[in-house]
Amino acid sequence: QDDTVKIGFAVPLTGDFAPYNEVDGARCMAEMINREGGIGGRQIELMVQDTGADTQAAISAVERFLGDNPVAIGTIPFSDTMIPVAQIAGAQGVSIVQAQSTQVEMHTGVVDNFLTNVAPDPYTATAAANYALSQGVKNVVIFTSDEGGSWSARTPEWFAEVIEAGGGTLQATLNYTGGTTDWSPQIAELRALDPAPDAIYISWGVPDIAVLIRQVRAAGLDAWVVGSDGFDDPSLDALAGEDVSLLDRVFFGTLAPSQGGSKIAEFQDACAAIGMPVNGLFPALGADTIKIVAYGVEAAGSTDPVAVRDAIRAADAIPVMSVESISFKDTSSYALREIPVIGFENGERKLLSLEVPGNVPSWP
Amino acid sequence: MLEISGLKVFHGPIEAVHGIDLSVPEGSCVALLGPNGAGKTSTLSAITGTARATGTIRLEGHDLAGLDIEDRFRAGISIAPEGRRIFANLTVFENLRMGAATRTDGGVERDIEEWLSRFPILGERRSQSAGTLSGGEQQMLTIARALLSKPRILLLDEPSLGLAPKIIGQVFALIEDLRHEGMTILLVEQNAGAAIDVADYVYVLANGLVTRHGPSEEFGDGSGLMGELTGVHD
Amino acid sequence: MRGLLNPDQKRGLIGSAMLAVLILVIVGAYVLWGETYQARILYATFVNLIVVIGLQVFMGNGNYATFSHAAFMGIAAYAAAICVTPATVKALSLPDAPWGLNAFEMHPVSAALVALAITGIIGALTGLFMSRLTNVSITIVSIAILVIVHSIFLHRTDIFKGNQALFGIPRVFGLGHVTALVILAIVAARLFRESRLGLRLRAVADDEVGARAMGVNVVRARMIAWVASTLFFATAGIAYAFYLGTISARPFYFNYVFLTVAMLILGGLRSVTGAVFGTLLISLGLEIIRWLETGPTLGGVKLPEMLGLSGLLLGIVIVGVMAFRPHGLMGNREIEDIVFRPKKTTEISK
Amino acid sequence: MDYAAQQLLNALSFGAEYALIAVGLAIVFSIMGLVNFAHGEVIAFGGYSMAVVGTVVTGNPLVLMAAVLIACVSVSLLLERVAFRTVRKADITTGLLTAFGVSIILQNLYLLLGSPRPISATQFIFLDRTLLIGPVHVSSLQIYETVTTIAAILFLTLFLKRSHLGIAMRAASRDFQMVRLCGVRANRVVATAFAISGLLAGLACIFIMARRGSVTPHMGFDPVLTAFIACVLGGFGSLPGAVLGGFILGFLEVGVLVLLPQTAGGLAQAAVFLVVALLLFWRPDGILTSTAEKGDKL
Amino acid sequence: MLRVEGVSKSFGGVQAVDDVSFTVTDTEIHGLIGPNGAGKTTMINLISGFLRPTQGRILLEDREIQNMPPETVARSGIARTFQNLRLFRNLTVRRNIEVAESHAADASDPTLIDDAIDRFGLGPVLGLAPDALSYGHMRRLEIIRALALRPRVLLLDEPAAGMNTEETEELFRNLLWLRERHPCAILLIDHDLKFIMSASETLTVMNMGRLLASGLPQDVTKNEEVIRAYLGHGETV
Ligand SMILES: Nc1ncnc2c1ncn2[C@@H]1O[C@H](COP(=O)(O)OP(=O)(O)OP(=O)(O)O)[C@@H](O)[C@H]1O
Ligand SMILES: Nc1ncnc2c1ncn2[C@@H]1O[C@H](COP(=O)(O)OP(=O)(O)OP(=O)(O)O)[C@@H](O)[C@H]1O
Ligand SMILES: [Mg+2]
Ligand SMILES: [Mg+2]
Repeated sequence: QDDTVKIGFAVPLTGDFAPYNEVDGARCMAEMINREGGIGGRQIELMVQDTGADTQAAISAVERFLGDNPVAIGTIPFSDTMIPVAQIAGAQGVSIVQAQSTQVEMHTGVVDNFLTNVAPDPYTATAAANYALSQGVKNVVIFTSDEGGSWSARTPEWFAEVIEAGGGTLQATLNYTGGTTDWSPQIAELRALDPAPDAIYISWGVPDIAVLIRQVRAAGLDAWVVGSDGFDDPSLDALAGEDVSLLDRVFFGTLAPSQGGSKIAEFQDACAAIGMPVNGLFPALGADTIKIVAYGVEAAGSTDPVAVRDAIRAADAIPVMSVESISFKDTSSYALREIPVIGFENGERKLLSLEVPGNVPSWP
Repeated sequence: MLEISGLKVFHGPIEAVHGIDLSVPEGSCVALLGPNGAGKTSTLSAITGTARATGTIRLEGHDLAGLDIEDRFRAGISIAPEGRRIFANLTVFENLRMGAATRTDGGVERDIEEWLSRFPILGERRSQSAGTLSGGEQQMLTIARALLSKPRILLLDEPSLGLAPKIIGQVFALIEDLRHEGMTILLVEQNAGAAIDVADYVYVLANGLVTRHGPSEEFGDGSGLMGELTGVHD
Repeated sequence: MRGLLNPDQKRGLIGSAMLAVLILVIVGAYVLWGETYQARILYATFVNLIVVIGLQVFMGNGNYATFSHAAFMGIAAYAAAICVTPATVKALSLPDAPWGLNAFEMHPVSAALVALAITGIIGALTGLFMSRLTNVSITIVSIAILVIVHSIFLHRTDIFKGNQALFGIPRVFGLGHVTALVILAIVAARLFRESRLGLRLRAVADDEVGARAMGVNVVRARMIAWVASTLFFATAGIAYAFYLGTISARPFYFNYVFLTVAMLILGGLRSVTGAVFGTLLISLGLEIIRWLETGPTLGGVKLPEMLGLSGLLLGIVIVGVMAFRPHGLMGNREIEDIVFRPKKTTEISK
Repeated sequence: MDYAAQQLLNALSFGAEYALIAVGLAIVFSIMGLVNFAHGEVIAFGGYSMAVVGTVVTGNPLVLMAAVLIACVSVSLLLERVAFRTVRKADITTGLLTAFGVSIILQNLYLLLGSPRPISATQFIFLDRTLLIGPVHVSSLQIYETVTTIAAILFLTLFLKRSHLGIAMRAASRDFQMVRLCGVRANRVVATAFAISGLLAGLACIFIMARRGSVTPHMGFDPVLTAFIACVLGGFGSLPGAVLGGFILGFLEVGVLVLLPQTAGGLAQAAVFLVVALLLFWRPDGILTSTAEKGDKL
Repeated sequence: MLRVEGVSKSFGGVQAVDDVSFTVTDTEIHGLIGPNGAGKTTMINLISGFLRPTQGRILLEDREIQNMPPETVARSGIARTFQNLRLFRNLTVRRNIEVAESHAADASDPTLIDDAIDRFGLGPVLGLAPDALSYGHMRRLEIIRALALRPRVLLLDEPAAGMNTEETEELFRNLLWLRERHPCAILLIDHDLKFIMSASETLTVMNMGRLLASGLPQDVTKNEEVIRAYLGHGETV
């Protein structure tokens, strides 16, 4: 009976998590599909509401969306929001589809109606560690912080676990808080290590990361600086503008290939061409959300949210924007994808490895 | 020198002075007497520009309406206000420098020294912070600060407040001296006798209106005045 | 000489009754005409209202700027959540919890009482500090409390899960419960404000030296008000956890602090009525802005989408109120002062 | 040994940055009793101006530095005019809350007009060179910052003690109207204070940008919070107090990082705040505030 | 009632009070005069607990009070006013009084304050804020507020300041009424000689922190030293 496919986004357009919202990419992809005639004639309609970082605001926005019978909903990518939102949406059978939610706790079976386009953090950590090992890394130092939940606290530990399993050593664990602009105390600790570390690992984002890289190099340390999806932001590439060599020994595991010439880069160009610019990895991944939902609606032949979810989970391969295809068949809540490890050459991104790691440490 | 006519003064919605005329001729000392709440301070506030007022106030023929507080001061109106508004966090010396803040001539330091020797107790406390001075010391500081700008007209709001008799004597002697030097003074006082003594002309204010005015001789030693003021209050 | 309540407190009860009627009218309107999602907004508003009223008790009467309320709310929310969540769920959500925290469960009422007690005790301990400090130091130490508590929430992930969700809390509260609590809070805050202690604290706020000369034990007055206000925050925290079913450390930090402080300021810190009006107005205002942001069609005109306005507006409200009504909408007045316009006006002109 | 020397130096440089920001807060506080939480947003404004001028006009670092300083001074003056003038007579709490409001407005403006993500502006990075003094690494930035802070505090102390304007500034903090009654254009006095504070924010901005190389809407919040705490710790309104407080916090932060076992690393900030709370319990009015008894006097 | 024994107080270099002793007996009005800066206000600050003496003892009915905090002193029966007013600006006049009344040492005379309000003419302004009062009214409010503590000793720091002769006389009558109604000792500082001479039963004179003379008013004012230091030769009593 519905001639539109409604998708709600109760997301942070402002506040601390604003850089991680997926709305721009979702909008652009919806626009592209709609221009091509929609999903089997059905137009996609996005409902967007800014929630800042506030769970309550997200929940009430979602409740309002639910009145309009959406197929799926995206929200603040933190479990304290996603769980209650999923519970409320679940009463109506609606799924939460997150473009970027890598944290592990959503996959422990707390809620059933949860899907995310990407693979959990242990996978990115493992892929990065595997590449590090292949480069002969032995001694590593990890930087942890409780501020980013398990992403910033546990991901480094998984990285270290894989390194140790591969014959390396965890030399030290250092702590930091967000907003650090002077890493000299930590760097002094690094310099006091003997032997000097081969790599340091940190799951965090710019601008702090850029500062860290700069200061590590200025202190004469040439250890690899390794990270995760938080590194995947255009402002990291800007470091090359100062000195290309700054990025020489930097790499990170991320959610989808984002180097020049990748599908994401193409998508961003295409969006810019139709006047809907999409900056950064997270916003771009919103396009995958739209593609997944579109596939589900098409396959189920209806906009009934439960039918759509079942169709999505049953599929062997769902075509998405960022890679050829993904599947939820074995995992039910996350897309097990090939994890790209990206580094730099002369300041340009370069895909270093792409694998579905088989040696992921056990995670809850 | 100072001509006031039809002056009404307001504190928010309250009208404290209900239309008074008053004049302070050049070189004279005019006393403004009256019970608590009569509107004396309010009148002075209207002159300095710190209270909202209607009516005209002229200084040497120039209407003060529209002039800022600072400009009125620069036009030559200086006040030693009620309640000793010394700058508590500044030293005695710095307070005096504030009094001379608008002066550009070189004699400021010398004048400050002169005042400090006129009130020796202040001289002893020149680098004490003014907030910890005794009440009377603060009062002296207020007067000295007001005079350091070499004003054309000096407004004194109860200068004898809180001063010991001996110092009161000195203050009134000082007022007398100033008058002889040609300073124009508008004096608000509770100490009617002493005020009438130094003043040339007296206004009596009650409930926001001038109830009586005339040359000071008409008021004798002020004792006649007392009866008039009794019961006016409230 | 005196009955149970002094005359001002009796007036306060009348005022509270009026505010209670206002609250009930709002709830009634929702029941009659509201949509489901509005229940949640109303609930959140009422939780905020309890917090803001609690702020009025210490911050308003004492005229201190404090920022630790979110911490106390968090403490109570976690305490209640950990006590009330069934052990089977906690085995999943808190597998590594120490001290057998994941091996017991309590009735919601006992859980709430435990949470109140724990918050009260922590309130009393911090109160030992707070009551002995002076103005700006109180602000700093309140920030310190907020940061310390938040760090502990983040760091002890085995107990609090940090920025991850602590889920599975039975959702035992509904709109009815929180409405009752709000009314209770209003009455309690009014009685406190008009009590001797409240009066003393307000005197201290005006002139500490003067107040001490009149026999006011400043430390004691601050201490009692501080602990009392933490109990309001605790109540709000419990209500938050019991309704949402999922909590994390995230909401109990600066953003929430600013929001609630803005609510108190808009209404006017000095009066309980102000706290109520400020909260209701900002909550309503934010809802309207959220709706306007999305670019709705208004009278046939499609408005542009302006996402992200709400934060801006919040700031403008604070600055505007401070500039034009430094004492907030209500100043020193309570609702009955406006409704009755009494002869002995208690309005203070400044 | 080298390690200890290195960390000591780090603590000094942390302290210098906090002190520089703290002095900017203290000067406004000592003049008008305003706890200017929006100082951080003034710093961020400098950063955004730099980003804009840097892309649109020129990348010349000297021009950019001038642009940052001018931008910070102007916005500081503007804030005084539109937001803080109206609360001049109000008590500390009112002023503090107004400043919070201003800070929220500016952050959201940056967010709406700029972007929630970092915008890079790296022209000042060259200031940050690593020098080797014996075995110890010193950042040239640390040296510039320490020198600037010391120069600023010396200049300001002299200015406030000796100059007419400086004395009038201090007077205005107690009785604004009385300052006007002394013929001093008090609005200008206050504006000067804000201009100085803006200038200090501009200097801090240059150093921060030299480190971060990018600007974000919330970049001012953390350092200003720390600086605010430094001010109170040292004795609010006292310039030397602000500097002392800044250095204490620098040492505390590095000390905690070094001494706290890494397993408790998440509690570093908590530990710093705990020490601050204890220090304040010991000296509620700050360390450098005189303990002279006042009785009932002011 | 109140005994000051060898009390000294110095602030840095300034010796504000220097070895002063005197006694205020049960219901007397005890005048305390002296030149500006003599240490009178400091004396009141010492007695009321706002300052700690560097030396000496202060006893209220044989109980040492010099180390008590101000609020304890106030509750044990010593109330004061301030030379520079310290009213609660955001409380109405009535509530200003209630703050003190809630610490009243004894409540045996419930109508005392109402009567005092009538007597001092504050009835019509009870609902106003102190800021809206004239200076004279504020001073009266300070006295009633102190009285509301039902003190055994009332310390008045220049209560007549800012009042004219008539008003001062009225204040004088009011003080006598007050003591009649609520018997207590009153330590009275003022510079209005006529007022202080007619009000005090005992007069103590301080100068430069030291006790200059103490005794019956008429004797004290004949003292050459007192005349030189305080009165000046031009003034007559
Ligand atoms: N800020 C104010 N707000 C409201 N009313 C005020 C204010 N200042 C003065 N008033 C009122 O205005 C009237 C005149 O007060 P004013 O201070 O001018 O009297 P005064 O003659 O100087 O008295 P005093 O001898 O007590 O100083 C009084 O009734 C007073 O209550
Ligand atoms: N807190 C303080 N710090 C430093 N000096 C002080 C302090 N309090 C008082 N003094 C000094 O002690 C001396 C005595 O002051 P006090 O206020 O007791 O005088 P007083 O007798 O009350 O004089 P007045 O009649 O003028 O009010 C004064 O010289 C004053 O400057
Ligand atoms: Mg007056
Ligand atoms: Mg005195």
